[in-house]
Amino acid sequence: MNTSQTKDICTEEFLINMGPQHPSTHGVLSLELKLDGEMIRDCTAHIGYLHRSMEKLAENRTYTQFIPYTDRLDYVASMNNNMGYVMAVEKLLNLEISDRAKYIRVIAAELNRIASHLIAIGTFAQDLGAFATPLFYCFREREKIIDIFDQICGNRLTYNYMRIGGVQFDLPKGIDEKIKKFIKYMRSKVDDYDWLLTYNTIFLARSKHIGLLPKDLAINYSVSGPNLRASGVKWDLRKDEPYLVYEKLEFDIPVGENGDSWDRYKVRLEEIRQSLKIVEQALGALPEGDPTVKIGRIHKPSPSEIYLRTENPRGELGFFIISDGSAYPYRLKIRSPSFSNLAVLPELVKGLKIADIVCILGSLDILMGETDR
Amino acid sequence: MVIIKIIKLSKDLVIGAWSLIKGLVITLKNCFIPAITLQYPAQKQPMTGRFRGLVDLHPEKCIICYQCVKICPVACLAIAHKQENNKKVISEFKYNMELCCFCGMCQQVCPTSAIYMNKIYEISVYDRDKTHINLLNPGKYIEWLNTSIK
Amino acid sequence: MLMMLIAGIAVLAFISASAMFLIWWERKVSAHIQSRFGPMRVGWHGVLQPIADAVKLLLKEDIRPAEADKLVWWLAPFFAVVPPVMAFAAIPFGKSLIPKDLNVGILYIMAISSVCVIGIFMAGWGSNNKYSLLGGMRSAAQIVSYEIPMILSMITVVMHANSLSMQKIVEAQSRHWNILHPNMLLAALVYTIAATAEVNRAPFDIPEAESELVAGFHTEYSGMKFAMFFIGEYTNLFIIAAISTTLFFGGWHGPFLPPVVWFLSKTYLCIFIWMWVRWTFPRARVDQLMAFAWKVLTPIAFVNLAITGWLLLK
Amino acid sequence: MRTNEIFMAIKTDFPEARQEEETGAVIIPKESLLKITQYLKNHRLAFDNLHCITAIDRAERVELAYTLYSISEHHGITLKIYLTAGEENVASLAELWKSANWLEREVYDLFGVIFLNHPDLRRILNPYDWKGHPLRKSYSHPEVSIKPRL
Repeated sequence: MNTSQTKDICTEEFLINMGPQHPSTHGVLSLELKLDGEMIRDCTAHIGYLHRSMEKLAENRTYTQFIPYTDRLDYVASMNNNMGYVMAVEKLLNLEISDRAKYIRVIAAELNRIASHLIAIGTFAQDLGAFATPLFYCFREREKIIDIFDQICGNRLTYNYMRIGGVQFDLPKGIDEKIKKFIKYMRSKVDDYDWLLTYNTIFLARSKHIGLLPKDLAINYSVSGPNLRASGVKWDLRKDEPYLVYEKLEFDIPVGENGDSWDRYKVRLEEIRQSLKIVEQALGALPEGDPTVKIGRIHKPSPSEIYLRTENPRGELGFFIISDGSAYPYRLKIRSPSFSNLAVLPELVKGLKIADIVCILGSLDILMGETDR
Repeated sequence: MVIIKIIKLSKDLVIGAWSLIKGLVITLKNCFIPAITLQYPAQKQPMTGRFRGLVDLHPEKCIICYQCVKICPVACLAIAHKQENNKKVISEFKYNMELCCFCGMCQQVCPTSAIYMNKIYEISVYDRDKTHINLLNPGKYIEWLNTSIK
Repeated sequence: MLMMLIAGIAVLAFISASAMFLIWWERKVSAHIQSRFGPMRVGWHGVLQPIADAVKLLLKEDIRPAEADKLVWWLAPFFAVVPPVMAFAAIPFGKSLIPKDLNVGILYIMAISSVCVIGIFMAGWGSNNKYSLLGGMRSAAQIVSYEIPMILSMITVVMHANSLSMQKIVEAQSRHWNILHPNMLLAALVYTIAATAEVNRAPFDIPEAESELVAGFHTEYSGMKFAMFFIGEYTNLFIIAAISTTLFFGGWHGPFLPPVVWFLSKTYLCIFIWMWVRWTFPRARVDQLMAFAWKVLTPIAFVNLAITGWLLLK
Repeated sequence: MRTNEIFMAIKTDFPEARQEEETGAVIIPKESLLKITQYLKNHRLAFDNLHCITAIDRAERVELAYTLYSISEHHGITLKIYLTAGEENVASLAELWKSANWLEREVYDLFGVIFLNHPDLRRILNPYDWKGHPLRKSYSHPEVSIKPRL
């Protein structure tokens, strides 16, 4: 609409405040939208509502005492956070852990990845308007994983299961039958989602070619995880910088074509299938041994610095730990994937409609606990 | 040229309609699968063996080694002891339920497993000083019903 | 005169009863689709839940936004409830069970039910809230542009029964229902899609899109005014289901059950299909919705109209 | 390519780069940051991903650690800059890597390091009118939290 025609029409952009209390901002995120009718002209994000300054807390906690805090970072995938932090501290202490502990950690992390992706898919469908039905299906499946974790470590959301050098408990007796039953159940359910959502025309119309994230822009914004793979970059830490026992397990990395919201959803759906495969193999190859470890001893690492990143369901979670020989870390920097994934949002949204910003936000799968730390 | 557009449009319409019907089939299928939600106050799920509820204590087992107080990340445990004819006796064991993050570190670090986490999860209070609990008195958790599976 | 009074009271009683039943039924259908139980506590299987809701909404405080446009905001719920209730006057429940057999029955119903878009737009404008303004404008655009395919698909039926009166349309289907003709089937499809948009039900519920506009046009309403929008929506749903049964599924015709039972069962079957659709599909975006109405539905409706005309004149 | 091979490649073009002993990070003076990062990004080393910026508040200086990764070449490096206590300002890398925009705002917010010609250097995690920089060792948190003026 070039300006010559609109001389007489006095259109005025109005500012709308989407958040921090809004049904589809996935937590406490405030987006300031400058709207021209339905078209978004400009969007600025205000974060920090959930800032608990974890890094300052870490400087007054010993290495073992900080483990429950990592649950509260990405509270939907707290097993992966525990694993990321605990592996960083083990690298600092260059501590070797038993094989069985490695396999248990892989099983727990992959199951938690499935639970986290289920929430991402359920809330994405809810944001697109499929009110509550896909969300309840995803929560019904996630409930089965939560029961398994409840038996393994005693808590349903903030597990605090991993320790420096191993895990808290060994797997209970009948748990592998339960996991096998869950894997068979979950495979049929994921095919249901394909029928219900993936190729549904309204769903396609709403999410195809919306929020196109080109490959170089994604890398430039250091977006990571399923959002990066959906843009066509084949980069997954479990394959490219293998840790724990991932190089022994055989699985492939789903990659999207043109990085739109539908591709991000599809990559997450495929990753659930891959994680099921990983859990199955890891369960089969579970060695004997004692993965548990005592926590009475206070670890005092020699003064040094390490940076370690692991593949979180939302992206690459990095821990930069600087120790000065005392029992407390001198500085602990948490590199959170949602922080960089959210930075892309204002760029993707220019010129789209309100319904699209909700769709892109849902597909980026942001989690404010992790963004604000 | 227009005919190709019409054919393409009608093909899209048919594929679209077919995908919508597939979605409907799923919801209808789920309509006949029995519901799995619990009617909460009437039906309660028993907590598993390792569930971490409120912190509880066997006073006789405690050897006053202060391990649990040292390990607690939020410092919600506090012990005071006195020397009585060459034996240490606990005079006070305070537990601040409000700060507790139910991480289970105290339960794991205790050498004689004197301190453990019971199965109470329905915890609500009307005033804050109800959350400061003295672990020594046996009747501390009467008002919250115990849902342990044993 | 007395007869008219009794008929009026009977219709009003039926409307409130059916609205209550529909609210309860929608919650049970959506619950079982999502593998949960739905209301179970108030009465057997939550049967008294709608009454509990009504009492709750009655007792709720009726908050009016400070800078609201007082009169417009106050009037909006009436415009949302009164048209569907008035449209009941021409619905044929049975052979002689029709409040007033107008000879312009279908035209009257369509004219009345297009008034409620003004109510929604007034609600959107009156609440002085950006979200509801957006919701109001969206609903105005949507309902107006979906009326055209809806009316065109109705005209095909009226051409068959060559009368606007609802009773005559039903009598024209005495031998076999309208849906059996191929062109009528296409008209029925176009009608169902357009009717869902007319009543703002998913996948076209963009005026009160929960995930984008918080609650769309009825964001600023609480208490009894919100209940009026709620009842208006369900009565409107009953109206479009009743029209679809009279036009396409042979009204109260049926082998041996009394006509009223046939009419109500067919209507409630149509309502089940709308509920089933609501809880399955995501929401269409505003511009896709408009494009679909103008570029797909209306041409199909016109082509169908031409075919029907050619068939009749052959 | 291990870190010392990368360091050798940098050393040849920029003699002033030094290597820290145990961590293998490349220490560069503040002035040549823009030149080196330009070189790292466009050279065959292809560092296209500024992963994270960590600020460390040592007693006598503030260290900035830029963790850079290259997705195509599968290698990474940590660039370090020592900012003496007085003037903590350094050139902003927002033009080279867009991820630097928010990362630098966070370092400014928590440490007070000023990034020259940064697109919009505001606080990101704390309220915009917060006094002081919380992660500094010398930071004492305010006794009374400031009520937002409505």
